[in-house]
Amino acid sequence: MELILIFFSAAIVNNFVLAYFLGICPFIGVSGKISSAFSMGLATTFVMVITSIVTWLIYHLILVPNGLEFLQYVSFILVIASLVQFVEMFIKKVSQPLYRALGIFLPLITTNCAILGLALFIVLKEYTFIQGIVYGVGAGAGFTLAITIMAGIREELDLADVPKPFKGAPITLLVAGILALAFMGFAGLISV
Amino acid sequence: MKLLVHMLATLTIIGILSGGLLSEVSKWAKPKIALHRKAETEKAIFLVQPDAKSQKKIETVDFEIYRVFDENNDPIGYALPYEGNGFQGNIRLMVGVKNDLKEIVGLQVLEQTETPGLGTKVTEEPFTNQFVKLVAEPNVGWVKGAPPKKTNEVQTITGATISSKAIVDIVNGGLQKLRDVKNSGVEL
Amino acid sequence: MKLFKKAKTFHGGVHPNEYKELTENSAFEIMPNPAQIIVPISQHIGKPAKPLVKKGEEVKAGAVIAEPDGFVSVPIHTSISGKVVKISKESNVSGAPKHAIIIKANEENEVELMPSLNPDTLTPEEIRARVKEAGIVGQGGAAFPTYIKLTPPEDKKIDYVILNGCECEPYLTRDDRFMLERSNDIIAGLKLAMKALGVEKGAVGIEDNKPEAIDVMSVAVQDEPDIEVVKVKTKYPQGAEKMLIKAVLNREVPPGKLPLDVGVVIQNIGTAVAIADAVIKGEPELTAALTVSGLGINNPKNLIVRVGTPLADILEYCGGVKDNAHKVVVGGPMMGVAQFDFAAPVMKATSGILVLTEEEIKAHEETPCLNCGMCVGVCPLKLTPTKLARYAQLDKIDEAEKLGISVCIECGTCAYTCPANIPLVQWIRLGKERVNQLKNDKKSA
Amino acid sequence: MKTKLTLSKEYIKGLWENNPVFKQVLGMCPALAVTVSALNGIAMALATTFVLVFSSLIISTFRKLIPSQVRIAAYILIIATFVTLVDLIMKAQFPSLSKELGPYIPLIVVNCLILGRQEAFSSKNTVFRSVVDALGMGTGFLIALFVLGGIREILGSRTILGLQVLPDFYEPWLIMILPAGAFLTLGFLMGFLNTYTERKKRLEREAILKKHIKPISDTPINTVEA
Amino acid sequence: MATVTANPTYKLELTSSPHVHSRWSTKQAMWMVVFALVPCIVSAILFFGIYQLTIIAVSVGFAVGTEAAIKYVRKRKITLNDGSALITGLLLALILPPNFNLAFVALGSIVAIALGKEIFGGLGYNIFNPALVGRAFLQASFPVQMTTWEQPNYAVDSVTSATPLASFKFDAVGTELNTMLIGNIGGSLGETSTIAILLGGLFLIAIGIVNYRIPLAMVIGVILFGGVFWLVDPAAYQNPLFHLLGGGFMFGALFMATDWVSSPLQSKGMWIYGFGIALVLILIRLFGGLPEGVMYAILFMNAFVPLINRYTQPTVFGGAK
Amino acid sequence: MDYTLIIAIATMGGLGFLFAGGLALADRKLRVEENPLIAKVNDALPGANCGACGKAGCYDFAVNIVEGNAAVNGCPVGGDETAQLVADIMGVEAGSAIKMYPRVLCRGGNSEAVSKLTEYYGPLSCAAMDIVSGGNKMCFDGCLGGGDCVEACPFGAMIMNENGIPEVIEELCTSCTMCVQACPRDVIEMHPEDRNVFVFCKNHDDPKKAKDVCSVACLGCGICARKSDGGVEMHDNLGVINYDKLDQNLIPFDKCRTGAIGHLRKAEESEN
Repeated sequence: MELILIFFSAAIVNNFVLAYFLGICPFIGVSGKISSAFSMGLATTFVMVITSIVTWLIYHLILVPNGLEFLQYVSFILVIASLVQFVEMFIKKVSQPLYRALGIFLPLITTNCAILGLALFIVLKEYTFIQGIVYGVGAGAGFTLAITIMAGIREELDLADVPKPFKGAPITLLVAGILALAFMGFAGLISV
Repeated sequence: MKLLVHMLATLTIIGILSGGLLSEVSKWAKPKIALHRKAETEKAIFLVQPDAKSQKKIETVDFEIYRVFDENNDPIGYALPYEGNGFQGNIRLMVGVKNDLKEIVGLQVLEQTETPGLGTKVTEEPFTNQFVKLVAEPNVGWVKGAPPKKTNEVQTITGATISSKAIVDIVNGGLQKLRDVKNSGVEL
Repeated sequence: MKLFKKAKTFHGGVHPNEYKELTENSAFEIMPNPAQIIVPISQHIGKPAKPLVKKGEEVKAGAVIAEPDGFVSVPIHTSISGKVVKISKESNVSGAPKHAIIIKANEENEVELMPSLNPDTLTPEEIRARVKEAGIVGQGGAAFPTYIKLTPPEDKKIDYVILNGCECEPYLTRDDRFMLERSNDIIAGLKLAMKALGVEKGAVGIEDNKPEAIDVMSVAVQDEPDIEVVKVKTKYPQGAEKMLIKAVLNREVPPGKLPLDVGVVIQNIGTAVAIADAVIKGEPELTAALTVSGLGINNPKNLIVRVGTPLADILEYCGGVKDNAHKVVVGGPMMGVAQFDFAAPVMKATSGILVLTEEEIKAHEETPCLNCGMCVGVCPLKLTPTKLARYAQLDKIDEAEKLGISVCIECGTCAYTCPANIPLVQWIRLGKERVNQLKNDKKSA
Repeated sequence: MKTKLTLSKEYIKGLWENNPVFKQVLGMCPALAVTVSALNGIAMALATTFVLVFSSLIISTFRKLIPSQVRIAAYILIIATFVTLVDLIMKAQFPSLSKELGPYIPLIVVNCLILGRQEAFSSKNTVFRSVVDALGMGTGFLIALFVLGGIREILGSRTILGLQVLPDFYEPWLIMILPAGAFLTLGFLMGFLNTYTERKKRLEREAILKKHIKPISDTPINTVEA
Repeated sequence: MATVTANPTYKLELTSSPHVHSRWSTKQAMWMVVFALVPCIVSAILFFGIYQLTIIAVSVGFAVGTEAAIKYVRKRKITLNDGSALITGLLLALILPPNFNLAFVALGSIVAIALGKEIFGGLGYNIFNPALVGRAFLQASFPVQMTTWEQPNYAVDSVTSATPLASFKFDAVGTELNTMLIGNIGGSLGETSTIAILLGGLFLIAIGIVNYRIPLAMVIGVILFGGVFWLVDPAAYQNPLFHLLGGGFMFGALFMATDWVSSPLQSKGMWIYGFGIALVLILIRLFGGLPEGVMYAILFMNAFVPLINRYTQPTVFGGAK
Repeated sequence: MDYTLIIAIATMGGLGFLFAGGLALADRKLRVEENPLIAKVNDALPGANCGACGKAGCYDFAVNIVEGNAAVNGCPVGGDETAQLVADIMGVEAGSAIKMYPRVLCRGGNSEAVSKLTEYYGPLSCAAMDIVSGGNKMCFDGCLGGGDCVEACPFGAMIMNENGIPEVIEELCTSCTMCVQACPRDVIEMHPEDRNVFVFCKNHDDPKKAKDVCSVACLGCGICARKSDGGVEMHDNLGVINYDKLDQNLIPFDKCRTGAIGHLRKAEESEN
């Protein structure tokens, strides 16, 4: 039950994008098309899960025992950057279609603050290993949800007479603002 | 091969330098940070126990609690940091009670993630001052929309009922825990 | 008698005001020959015919003046006797100007006929040859050469010929009159078509707003066990091929496919009459039967006119246009073409001339699409017209194609219903054109 | 082929023309998250600028020594080191501010603005130019965050930098200090700034048009011109 | 060029087919909606006093004014006569608390039109229901004022009272269902009287402007999802009927969720959309921090409409099933 | 040297070593051959992988540029510098040529072209008008004046003049040919900038008819063709210039009754 709550909390109530402002860059950049937005969401979820596993291990097995908590950021980001690059190369080699669908989004994820944010939140919230993974899946699902909704809306807006200066990033931000308003309805739904 | 060595060397050296630098800086910063933390806690303790002149952490229990003393070094009560669920996330507060655990002396909210401008009103004086000299037995109650009639009640904040109730719940929970510990005979 | 079943139909559609009462009781009237005819050399889908006559040449009514050029093409006959004035590009009821042969009438009234044939002894090849020779094209609007429809590819198994007696377009009563006046010829034409195709089964689909026609046709098929009269629901566009097949046989023609692909050939009532005339009387397609109607014309009529007669002559013959006329349309009000030049001649497949007033058009101001979904609800092909139109407007052809823009039959139900009065059909037509253009570009690249 | 800008221009371009937030849409996360008040915005921008300048300094100094295959990892490692440094210093010296900016300090690491400048500029330019560029970008970031924070603070708590500027009868719009308000403010701000640039572009075009177009009726149909 | 001798004196039209049209126009439909809102306006005045007309007037005035101003600035045709801005203003006013601060009403109205509608390109392009965007903005900005409810006016003067939903949620006090049906309760202007809402809403359904599917799906959904919890624990969770009559449900179901622009195109999509709103609503009402959630539920599902439309796209005629 | 320092150095050094080794190995084992141009473009890009271009990171953007699916100036981060660099890289492939400009080969504006008896109602886009019997003008080959080309021009280099005929502002034109593609009547053609004699008409009607539809139509009299020694050929009642054989001095411009054949009126020259 607790795991389910963690999942929904991360996915909806405390949505990374709409409540924590994490991962805004890809949220604005890659939300033009539903297909690529969804792939981006999947790739992010994938990296989030891996990250939550690896950084948890590093933090609890290497940093904490040695009193090296201050190396958190440095070690986490190194791990994330290298892992992502490695996974990208691997996918590219193994399956071109998969690379086209998913892999090309991976470099973009290195600098997705949602990933590092996730790793830090897991530390901050003192999640166990399993909880951390569930949190990662939830955050990824939330990111996918937000970016896919946004892509759907933006595809619709392609057909609309949006004032020219507001096309692109501004309208995306405004829609995100309204979405954030709508998500406020979930406030207090789960407090984890 | 040369490239490989180059790559290895670059990252390794950067890593070593980074590790070294940070470790040194951290060595300098750590005591300061600890000091700040301590000062903060102390400040909060004296805020919830305005008559106190000194405090001491109680080491006999497995949770954080402070014994506070007046100018004569007589114990006058406790300062208890306690946390629980608010409207959106954790609320951590410090509550000061008298020795008999029957009257609250003061309350400070230490950490919260309530709705800015609304739920955050629970951290402000109009609300927290209600807890000064509040009877805590059998527990703290609340009323909505009107000034409280009983001595153990506080009025919730309009529009932030849930946050207000959360504070009351956390206070009750903390006091209950204290009472339980005391009743079980542990010396506080 | 398998006639009084519940009327069959399809999904979607609309029911516009019919206005059939204007002409449904007026029998065909033969209009006198005009002083001059303009005969376009392309009255059908496919390659234009090749003119055989020169300026100044005398021709006799019924003579071939242009021969087919290529497989999908038919010969063109002159419908009156006279002298060729010139061959040039002339306005045309289809909108775009086409090359036409202009013939000035002389006194002679005799028509040159082909030898009459006995329908019972003909082989399928002979029927097809005669249909081609007579220059018959489909009367349903698209004007597809009929002999090609009667020549299905070897690998397609055809088991049904359906005569389309729906005439679902408002105003038009031409087919209705044909069924009332020439039911036996229609059945004869149907039987010829079935023979040409080697098909056993035939059907005539008639909307239930023409009870008299249903009665008359049922009598005509009394002795034909293999032909049934099917009553279908009165709803536009019941007469569209795909919709009629769905209603009569419950078969769905897949997107991009033809009725052939589900084993059906559809012929219009008028085409059946033309086949019968060509075979039995030896008469090439020289006349067009049409309904002249609308609240803007003085005397609405059902007429038989010579192919090539200018619109102006016909309107004149029907008592002229009223002062409140707002629009002149050739064809039905849902799919017809608005006219701008009344010198334009009537063609073989012309089914009606409508003079509409504002009262009938009910045009209103165009407003933005509100996503009300009405067009989606009525589209007989289950498309999303509003999206297609918007994609076409913004030149997002790929998306439009993905949503199936090419399937659209331009029936006009969406634009008819649209409360925002968006010219959906116009945009979709544009989109379809762009799709084809891009396809051709790709092919040539 | 590539004209070198003067140093002052190198600095100024980051302020407006290539403003990281408004024009390049970079560093959005901190721009949105911490701008509840103008002060927070300034603090965040200063911290970011610090990291940006120092990592630019280091990276442009050693740019020739870092092999391209590991450059991202190397850069990000250097950046992360400086961020940790900032974090530790802030925690030690400015504890209240550090509490306020909370988890967003570490996220400077993944602020695409910083990595972006390293890749786009520092790895290809001399030390001095890189530092100037970094300073420019940092200032631009500062401007953006200050404006954003200022607007949100004024409307959301009727104060600016803690000073009350709107009268008491003005009821603060709480939405401005909520996430939704951040998105809306930045969205409108970017939109209006774009309107301004669009207008400038349009005027430029109109000036060109004016130069060229004369009513066509003035020209006779077939004058022969050579 | 040959001419018809009986050629009319003025120019004939040349347009694309089809050449005839059905009777409905956007304008007519819009005015029908306005007409259908009359019972709600009447009930608002009956229960909360004639002063509420000023709220409606301010809301409508600013909505119309904002729309005109933006259209003017954007050099677009000013299309006020389609009545859409009027409707947005009316709807917004009807979902505000009685005696609401007029300055806030004006702000909400401006936001509803500017942010809710015009920024997307105006009528027809908005993703979210403009009136709800306006209200959500007000709710987020002035939460206290937005949840201060006056008692219906023939009770004691200007005494605040909670809405039935809030009383139940925070004080575990129930309200008589028949009172809720008539509307003599605390709540937003036009939301309290279920009878008045039904009168207008059913009229719109009857003349075919509102599609019955969305409201029906919402009602079924609430009965279903709400009913499950009610059966599990009738003390903690209210009777589903209470949810139907309480808060803005009926008004939302008939006037807000059915807004043409921001609801799905396909029938199947409408069902999904309706059920989605019901599910989110029940979640918020039963487990969330807020007593009421119709607005959030509708806004939330508005965001899904493009995706719903996409995935309920029917196979074209004859296509593989 | 204390314990923490050593461990810290060891940890970070170790992690750095580990991942550098891993990446180096991966680079060697997992390398995939690809178009070298992509790598070149990729190198020129900022590499921030911020996604501001709408593509999935810099590499994807590079692929898209090389494949022609993205504009060289599509990277907002790199700005003009990057755009220039990328354009140079891509330009090597594209090669250089004489500047081409679109020319509007119809002068039948509102005051020259004859209108229909009917009035067109509907969208005022040329493409949409074209499919409804060609909108309001009688001529079926000329400019419709709906401004599709003006709309299509991404650089604002086309404007509709008072007479309803589009004009090209050469200063703003980048020869992208969007206007040519937008014109449903194929009235706009790309020509090298040094050509200045054109037949400003596309009408194939016979002389009598052509005169009826437009006062500046090519009547198809053929006088220019007869005098030009092959410089002008008649195709279906319309003069078509063969630029390879064209000798301007032979063209009897003053003999053309409608002025259909003539010199280009460049906008800026009209000022004198």
